[in-house]
Amino acid sequence: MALTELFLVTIVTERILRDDIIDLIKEKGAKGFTITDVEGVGSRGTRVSDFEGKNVKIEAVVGRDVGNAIIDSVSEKYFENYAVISYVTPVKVIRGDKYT
Amino acid sequence: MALTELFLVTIVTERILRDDIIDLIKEKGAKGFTITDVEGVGSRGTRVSDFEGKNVKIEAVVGRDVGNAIIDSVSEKYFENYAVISYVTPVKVIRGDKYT
Amino acid sequence: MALTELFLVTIVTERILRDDIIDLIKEKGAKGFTITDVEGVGSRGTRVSDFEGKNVKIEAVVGRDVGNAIIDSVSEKYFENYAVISYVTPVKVIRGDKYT
Amino acid sequence: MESLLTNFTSPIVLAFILGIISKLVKSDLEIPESIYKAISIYLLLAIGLKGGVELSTTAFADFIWPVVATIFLGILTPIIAYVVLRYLGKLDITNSAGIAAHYGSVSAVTFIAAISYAETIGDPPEGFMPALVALLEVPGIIVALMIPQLFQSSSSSLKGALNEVVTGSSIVLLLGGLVIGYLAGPVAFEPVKPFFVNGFQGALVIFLLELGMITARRLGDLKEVGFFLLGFGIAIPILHGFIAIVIGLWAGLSVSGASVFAAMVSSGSYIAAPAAVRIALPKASPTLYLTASLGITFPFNIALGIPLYYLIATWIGG
Amino acid sequence: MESLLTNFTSPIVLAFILGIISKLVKSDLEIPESIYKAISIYLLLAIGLKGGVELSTTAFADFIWPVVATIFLGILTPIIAYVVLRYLGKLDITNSAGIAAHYGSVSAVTFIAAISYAETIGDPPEGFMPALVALLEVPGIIVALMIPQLFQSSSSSLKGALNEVVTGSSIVLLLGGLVIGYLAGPVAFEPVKPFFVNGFQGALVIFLLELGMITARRLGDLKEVGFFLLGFGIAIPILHGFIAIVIGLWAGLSVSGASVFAAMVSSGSYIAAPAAVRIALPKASPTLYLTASLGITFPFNIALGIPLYYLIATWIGG
Amino acid sequence: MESLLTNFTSPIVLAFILGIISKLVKSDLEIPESIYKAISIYLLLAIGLKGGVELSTTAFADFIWPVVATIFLGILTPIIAYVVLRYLGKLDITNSAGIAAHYGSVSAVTFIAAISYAETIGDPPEGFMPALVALLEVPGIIVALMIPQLFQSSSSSLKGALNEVVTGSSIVLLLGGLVIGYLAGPVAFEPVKPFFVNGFQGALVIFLLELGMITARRLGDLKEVGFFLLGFGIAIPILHGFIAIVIGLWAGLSVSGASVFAAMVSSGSYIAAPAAVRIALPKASPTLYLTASLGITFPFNIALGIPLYYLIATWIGG
Ligand SMILES: Nc1ncnc2c1ncn2[C@@H]1O[C@H](COP(=O)(O)O)[C@@H](O)[C@H]1O
Ligand SMILES: Nc1ncnc2c1ncn2[C@@H]1O[C@H](COP(=O)(O)O)[C@@H](O)[C@H]1O
Ligand SMILES: Nc1ncnc2c1ncn2[C@@H]1O[C@H](COP(=O)(O)O)[C@@H](O)[C@H]1O
Ligand code: NA
Ligand code: NA
Ligand code: NA
Repeated sequence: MALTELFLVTIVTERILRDDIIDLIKEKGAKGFTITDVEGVGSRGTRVSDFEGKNVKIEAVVGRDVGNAIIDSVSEKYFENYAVISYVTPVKVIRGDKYT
Repeated sequence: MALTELFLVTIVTERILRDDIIDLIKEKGAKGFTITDVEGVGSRGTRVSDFEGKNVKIEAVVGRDVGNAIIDSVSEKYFENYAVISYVTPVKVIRGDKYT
Repeated sequence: MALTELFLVTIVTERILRDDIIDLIKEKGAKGFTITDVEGVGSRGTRVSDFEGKNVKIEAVVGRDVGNAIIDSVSEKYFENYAVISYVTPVKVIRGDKYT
Repeated sequence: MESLLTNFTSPIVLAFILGIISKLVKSDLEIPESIYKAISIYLLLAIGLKGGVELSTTAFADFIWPVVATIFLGILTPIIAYVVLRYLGKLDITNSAGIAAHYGSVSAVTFIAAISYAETIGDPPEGFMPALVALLEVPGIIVALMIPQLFQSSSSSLKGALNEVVTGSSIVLLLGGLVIGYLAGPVAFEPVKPFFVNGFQGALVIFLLELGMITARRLGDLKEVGFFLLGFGIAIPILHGFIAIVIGLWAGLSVSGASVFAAMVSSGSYIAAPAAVRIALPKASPTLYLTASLGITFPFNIALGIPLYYLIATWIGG
Repeated sequence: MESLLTNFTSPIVLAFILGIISKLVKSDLEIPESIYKAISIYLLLAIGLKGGVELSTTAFADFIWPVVATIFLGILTPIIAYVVLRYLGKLDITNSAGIAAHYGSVSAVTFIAAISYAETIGDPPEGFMPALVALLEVPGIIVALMIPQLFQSSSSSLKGALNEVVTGSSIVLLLGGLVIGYLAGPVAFEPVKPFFVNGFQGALVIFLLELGMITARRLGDLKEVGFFLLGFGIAIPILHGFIAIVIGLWAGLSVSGASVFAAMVSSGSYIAAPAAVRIALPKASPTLYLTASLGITFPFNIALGIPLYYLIATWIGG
Repeated sequence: MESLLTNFTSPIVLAFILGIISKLVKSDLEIPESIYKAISIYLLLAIGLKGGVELSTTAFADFIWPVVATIFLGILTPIIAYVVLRYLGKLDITNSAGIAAHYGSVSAVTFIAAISYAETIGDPPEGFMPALVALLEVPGIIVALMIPQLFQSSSSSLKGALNEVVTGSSIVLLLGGLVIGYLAGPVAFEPVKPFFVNGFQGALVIFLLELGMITARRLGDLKEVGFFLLGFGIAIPILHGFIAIVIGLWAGLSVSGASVFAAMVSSGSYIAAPAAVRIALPKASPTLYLTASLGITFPFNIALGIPLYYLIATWIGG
């Protein structure tokens, strides 16, 4: 089965940013994404969600350029004022062409 | 602590396939797996779960051959008719021998 | 946007160890972590959580040394008697300096 | 007519509408999934229990004919639906069968809403109706899923699908509740009554609020499915409902019983059937069958169908 | 004085204290998030419904002035809060506005606690009070968020934030409940009454248990925020409460109504406002505004404020 | 005998059986975890509150001896269990102590089921029983966990484990409820009564449905654990129950009180103890202690033990 080299962009951030981030990654060209409810601790303590420390993890399998576009605008838009971490992993995807 | 080079196979798909996929990866030789309830958006909109877009993420740390066997049969069995994405990442595992 | 090469340490274990593992990775120098409620199957069946197979996944983006320290003490402390898997993936992180 | 209005001042119907509106205005309101599941467990178990307690004081003879009628309609309705879809709607075999399976089965909530409508207007139906719901859920799905097999030796995993349905939570809760209620009887049921009876109508309000939101998501697909399915989703329940009333009255049901019977027979399943069809007929489009049963027929029955069936039943049988 | 004690033997207040204690002793007790959300949906819908049923039997003239008073205070209180924070507290514009938005809006739970206090001491307020809560939630937030715009052409996404508030679940549930209750009226409300009325006080106990735990987490931040904010969190509700009583009585509210009115006006929002402020004023510190409204003012109102406002109202208006 | 049948027509017992069956037929029925947690919070808080309200009207002298009896049995029962396991069962020290800890503590649900059994047959026990449950939960665990320390200087993290137990949610809810109920008293309890009293039995039905499913998973392990443990899981509760009845009656409990007392003393903890043992004795096999307490003793007590203890108590004390 042919595997394509792509990138898994992971963003963990406050729940309140959930929809904004989704719009952002769609706009940058992600064909899809997976969202997980998570909890977390980092440099910023307080959350405004009813429950502190509640975050969302947003994962998107994308091509190199889309990936760079996403992390650039995420860091530019949200790093200063919001709780967010973002990292990239290379992945081998089945039918990868579907996601680029 | 000795680390073994193995592969993390990740499958995100509709909840209704949860048990079938579990049986499949066991049968292909995975020694264990971890399941997470997630939501997602991709090329296929509608789900039959009471709530749309509800998916499961199934992760299994496996050896190369088992990994290939899993993704081959997943893509062969489910890609055509179901919402599913599958990708592989190399991981370094403690006591990796346990999982092959 | 500058990306730093770091490591994503993932630990999946019984819920009852949740707080102990958190203390452990903090003590070893992790600046933050993300926790996900998961289910899983592996070599050990029974759990003492009201619900069997309920686990937590703890992920921490860390530098090489911290990562090694974590997996060493996790395997040393918990592998013998508890249900736990732990693996490491290299990741590229935005503003990575923040996490080391 | 007046009874139609009664239905529109019912908190249950109004909550359903509120749910639709809240999605249309993109409110962040959402009922947690676990709560939605819990309420449906509660509702199914409650009607099971109440039905069982009633059964424990009912003569077998009283409901043997309704049982026969139920099984008969469980076989007839999916065939009607299939024929209409395939030959009037020109849908392919798979999609016709997939949709037919939904209309052969039953929507428990539609049934519950019909019961509480009947009770609100002060004319409660026979106590054994829940037993009929449990009975109606499965056969229609089996019949519909077997149709494609006649035409093509499809490798559809029919067994897996049925298995899914027969051990499905709604069957377990309904039948389980019926048996528990039957064995417990009125006396032993007394202490749990406040929980399962008094809270029932209110829990239904929350449940329909959620169903309104789910339905709203389906409405977006309405344009995709085209006019035929829209008409189908309204005409078929009326047709099935009418047949159910005639047969139900003939089987000895009261006017109220016949109208509740019509509501359940006319309804389209949106839990058991979708799961079974997704497995047995993976090529059938969920957008089609879910939009029909959940996006069209369900709201139609809740808002108009239920009082309509009552009017017809009174008119024929009253 | 005696009424103060009444409040301290109230299971609601005691449950709140239990919640705080359970966190202090690091108990693993936790209310699942979905349950917490479900209860708040239940509570908001319930007071909405009850309010709506009442409205359906109330003359317009009776609550036109209370409505005016509510809007007026929705505009006045955030300005008072802002001025105090900015010029007495020397906080920067952003943080002053961020905190002010919370005190301009309303805490639904404080309102609910005030209602049930009034009912417990056998002096229930006017039935239309819930309508006023829905009315009070939004304006204060808008006013406060607009203040920074006067001073700096901030690129704050005000629209997004408002949108967030207006379609927020609390508004949808309160208004939705009001409309449903109004349309249903006393008769159609009867069947759902046991669920929404009998269970209410008990559900509130569980809810305050959870709020106690949430508050306990905030207490840790108390030392960070300093004495000024501590004083502010107690003085402002008393001031706003006093103004609300005077204006409320003038607007024709009963003593009980005026004291409940005071509780809501004096309360600080901890759901709608935080979400809006986080979006519109990202630079404002959540630690400051959440600690003030949730860590100081909320417990103050629950434990002391509510009976206090009732005393003052009786003293002025009785 | 007749009372045994009563128990088998109880919806609570029947729901437990339904839960087991639904797992055996591999139904997809499942109670969401958050709901399961919420119900156990509700049940514990409810019995705490009711117990507290009762205490507020009970003379200290009436329950001082029952308290003494409880502590005494909390120390005695784990030692009995340990000796039997170690010397009859030839289990190693760690597993013997691990299992003993479970039988030294108490299963709140068994207690609740016993209470509702007594109430159903119209002979409610003393109101202060819940206080005894809170008292019984901890000592047995401490005693059992200390045993291995006598034999081996094990590096078991005893402190961490105890901490876990003492601040465990069941203790916090039971004690918290008791204190709240005590401070509130009958009058202030009135408004929350419908929620905590009327809904109680019904919520218990759902809870036991879930416990049936959990138990069913344990049944698979039965063959693994062997006949000794099977016998142990039935004989020990009977023995402990008998002792509890004798001592309970001697301590001045009514027949009904003594039988409920027996149910709690004989029961095996399946929440507090497992957590503590997992931490303090990681080498002890969860399969052994969970199968014994949850897979054998719990169903035995629910189905047979509770009515049996009542029979014995009537026979000795009646
Ligand atoms: N080193 C880390 N490893 C894993 N997740 C992290 C790490 N640091 C932060 N996070 C996640 O990112 C969220 C925001 O981080 P921060 O912006 O540092 O508060 C935290 O709540 C965690 O969920
Ligand atoms: N590019 C992507 N990145 C991450 N997850 C994806 C992506 N595409 C699809 N998914 C996940 O896979 C599921 C099925 O995808 P699809 O088959 O394209 O509908 C979606 O619901 C998502 O949860
Ligand atoms: N091969 C595997 N792949 C992914 N997750 C695993 C694997 N093996 C074990 N796990 C996870 O780690 C937990 C403990 O594993 P074990 O210690 O083998 O019982 C399991 O419950 C799973 O959640
Ligand atoms: Na039907
Ligand atoms: Na306010
Ligand atoms: Na015991």
